[in-house]
Amino acid sequence: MTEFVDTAAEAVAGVSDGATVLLGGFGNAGQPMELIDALLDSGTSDLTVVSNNAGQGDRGLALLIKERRVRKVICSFPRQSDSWHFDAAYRAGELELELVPQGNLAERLRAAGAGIGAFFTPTGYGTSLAEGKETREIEGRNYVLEHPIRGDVALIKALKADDVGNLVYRKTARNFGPVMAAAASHTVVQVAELVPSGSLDPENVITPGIYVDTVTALTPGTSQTQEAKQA
Amino acid sequence: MTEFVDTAAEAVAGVSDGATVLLGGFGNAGQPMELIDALLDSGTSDLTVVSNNAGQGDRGLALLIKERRVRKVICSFPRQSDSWHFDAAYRAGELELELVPQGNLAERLRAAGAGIGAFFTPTGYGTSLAEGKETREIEGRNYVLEHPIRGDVALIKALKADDVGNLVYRKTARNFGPVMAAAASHTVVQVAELVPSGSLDPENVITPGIYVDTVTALTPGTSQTQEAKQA
Amino acid sequence: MSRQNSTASQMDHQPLSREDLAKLVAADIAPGSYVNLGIGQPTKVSDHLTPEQRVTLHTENGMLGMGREAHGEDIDEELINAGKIPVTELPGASYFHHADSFAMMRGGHLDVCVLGAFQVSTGGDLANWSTGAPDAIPAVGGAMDLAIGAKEVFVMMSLFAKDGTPKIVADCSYPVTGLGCVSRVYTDHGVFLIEAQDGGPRLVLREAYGIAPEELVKRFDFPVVIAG
Amino acid sequence: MSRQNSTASQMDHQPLSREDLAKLVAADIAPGSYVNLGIGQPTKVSDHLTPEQRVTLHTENGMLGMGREAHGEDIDEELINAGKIPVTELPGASYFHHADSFAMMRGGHLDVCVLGAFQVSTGGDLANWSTGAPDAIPAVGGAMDLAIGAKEVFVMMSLFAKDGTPKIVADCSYPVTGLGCVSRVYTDHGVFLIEAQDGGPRLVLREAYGIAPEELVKRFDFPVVIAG
Repeated sequence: MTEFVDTAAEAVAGVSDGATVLLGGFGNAGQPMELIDALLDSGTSDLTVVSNNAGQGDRGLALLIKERRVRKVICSFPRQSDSWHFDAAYRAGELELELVPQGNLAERLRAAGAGIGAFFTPTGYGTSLAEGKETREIEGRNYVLEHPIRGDVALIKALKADDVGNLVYRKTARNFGPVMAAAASHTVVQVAELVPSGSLDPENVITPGIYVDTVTALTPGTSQTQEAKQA
Repeated sequence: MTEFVDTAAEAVAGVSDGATVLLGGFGNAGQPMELIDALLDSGTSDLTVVSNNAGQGDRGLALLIKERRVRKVICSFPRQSDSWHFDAAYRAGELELELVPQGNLAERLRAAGAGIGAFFTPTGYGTSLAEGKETREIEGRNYVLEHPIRGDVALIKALKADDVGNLVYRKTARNFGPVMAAAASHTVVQVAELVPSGSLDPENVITPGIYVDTVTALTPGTSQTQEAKQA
Repeated sequence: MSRQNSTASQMDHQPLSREDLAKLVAADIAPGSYVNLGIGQPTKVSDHLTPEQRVTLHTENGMLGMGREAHGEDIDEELINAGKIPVTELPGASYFHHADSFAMMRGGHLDVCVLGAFQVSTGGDLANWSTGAPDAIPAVGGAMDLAIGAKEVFVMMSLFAKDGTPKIVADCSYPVTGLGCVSRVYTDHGVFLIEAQDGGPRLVLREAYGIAPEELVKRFDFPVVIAG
Repeated sequence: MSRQNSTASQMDHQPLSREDLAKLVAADIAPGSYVNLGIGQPTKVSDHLTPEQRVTLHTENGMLGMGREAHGEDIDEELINAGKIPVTELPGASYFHHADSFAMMRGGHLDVCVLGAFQVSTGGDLANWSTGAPDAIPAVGGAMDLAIGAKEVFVMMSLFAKDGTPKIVADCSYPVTGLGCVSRVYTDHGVFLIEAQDGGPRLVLREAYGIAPEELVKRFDFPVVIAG
């Protein structure tokens, strides 16, 4: 059952040292910035972070890395013009990197949520990123065996949640949210708005509430928020 | 690019003898009955049919089987109270059956659409339906290796299509439609209504038009249909 | 048969009726759970779930938030459950396609799945999809997915077969649906827990109905622990 | 360099500018195609697609029906392309999550993917994700998925490296992104087709720009067939 909390700090309170944390977002779109900031404030350390990028500028994941709270990053694209904190930690040998092609990252997360033990993907075959991995030719095409990436916690961002935790997203901010929600033992979502049950069309729910454990609405104290929480 | 045709007969005209045909539906919900009837009328034979069930009563797939136009059925649940045509053909040894657990059927179709070469699933491990299949223990759990099911053609039913072929479904009639649309080389859809491009919210499209090759609207000649076709 | 085995102290207790069994299972489902109820007897559990439990029902043909069976004007042939019976939709429901629905099951997101069975082994193996009769038309549906697709799998069945032998067995003689997947067995004569422990699972009788626990465990040719 | 190699008969022809190259690729995309344009030079192809072509653009961060780059008030930070540049939405667009988006690519549903490259081998191997420099921060993004994720992969690049050697090579010296995946190479000096045939693929020069075809093929130390 989905719980609703008032602050980002409460929402991330359950993240332990050493946890594997799935962070939603592609660039800034869909990045749960307030939850990441709360994670930074919480002092949690020794994290493995799974995210498409590895932080930008002096915000969010970049700060977690700067503060050496991240032991390992699993991502597809850590190198950006302003990823200096990642660069520094990585070059100093203080941050482990597992580089994963973006589609394999998405599919490995999907496999974790879907109970698939492993899968053969054509992506990366014959490249250095598949070195040491099992390969197989199937019907004339070559594949690499890839395994699920499970999270202890997922921190994601959505547009709205209803009071059973169903989520809808907005435009390309959807990106990794739905697969990460299903891939983690505990999924925390920041939303712009809470709405009463029945106000999201069941045909249009993107992430059903079964995947959502904790929700916090970050729009300062709307009455809707309170109503939904009491519904 | 999606083509729009006026009749079910035109929509299934491209199905060849010997084709593997994916038929949407779970029971009657989502079953593309008019397309199946047209397939029956077309005289196509030697088909491999992939569908959750194997026909009921004296309609649709049951008639295709009765007329011995189906060589093989890949399904999860052929035995129903009124599946007498399947029963007769199967007992006569005139119909091959590949019985697949329902979730493996869905996932094998999904794998075909998603370019996955094979996957390890826990479903069926240790049962007679996994006999002869490769197995593997991964992190203490046992899995069976399953391969994609690709279709030459998919025949499915949706609620609405816009004029680039985007689809929305209705309630539990959605079932196998989206995975079959992606798993077939050519996807044919019967819809209740055609709507102009831009009238489906991009957030709520379930099957993007890229997966849809041929659409026919079965509601007799609405002006909306004509407008959409000319748009 | 059970009456004959009842001890004097159990005379006022009857074996559980199907209705009572459904009530018992319903009461054992934790508040807020996501639950899939199999076709047949398990479906009756929904009649006894209370609104306060806030249990969300899943149907594997693509829906969470399934309501009661639909009647009369509520019948919509595009809104059915896995048994192809028309049902209703509750506020907070959601629809999804078959691959997403079975991903939800296979991924272990459902809290409880309640299933009927022909046999359950002491190790939690389930046999409920085929009698193994050579001339039967085989059909599996979602049975194997349901067997492995929940954090806990509860079985509901009568404890004894028509020939009087228990349907909880050392090894299933019927074709299995899944291995080591059942955690509880609810029967007319008793509720059994299959508990994981070092050296393999053990079978525990939580409570007996219409028969003394000590008498009931004698009906098995393997050890059954009486919960104490 | 290309000028020096031009023969007299080609004097009125120049090597293609980046703009002309983008125009050429755009014109070669079949009407009704679903297309993914990689970051950088390939993005410019969209400027030359005509409405009559009804080409639908895919961006791997979860959208079909992507429109032009957004400016001013149209900028929405939740509507970006794979290069993280704000874009617009066209009628008929749809959004989907990352696993669905890459399933669309991996499943071979896109007609064309246009990518930049460091090198392409005569067998269609692509190198475009890493220079292999030992001190570089590695980053791959969707490059390997794009390489294998379309019915046809077109590469756009300058034909010659700064040192004058061709970037179409017998074997890639840069780390590869995918094997045997490129079908056409669009360059400033010529368009090359990599055609499958028995005994392995062959490299065909479809047309040369700013240089005679016979001169151009001499620049390679492997056979290049001139289309005739």
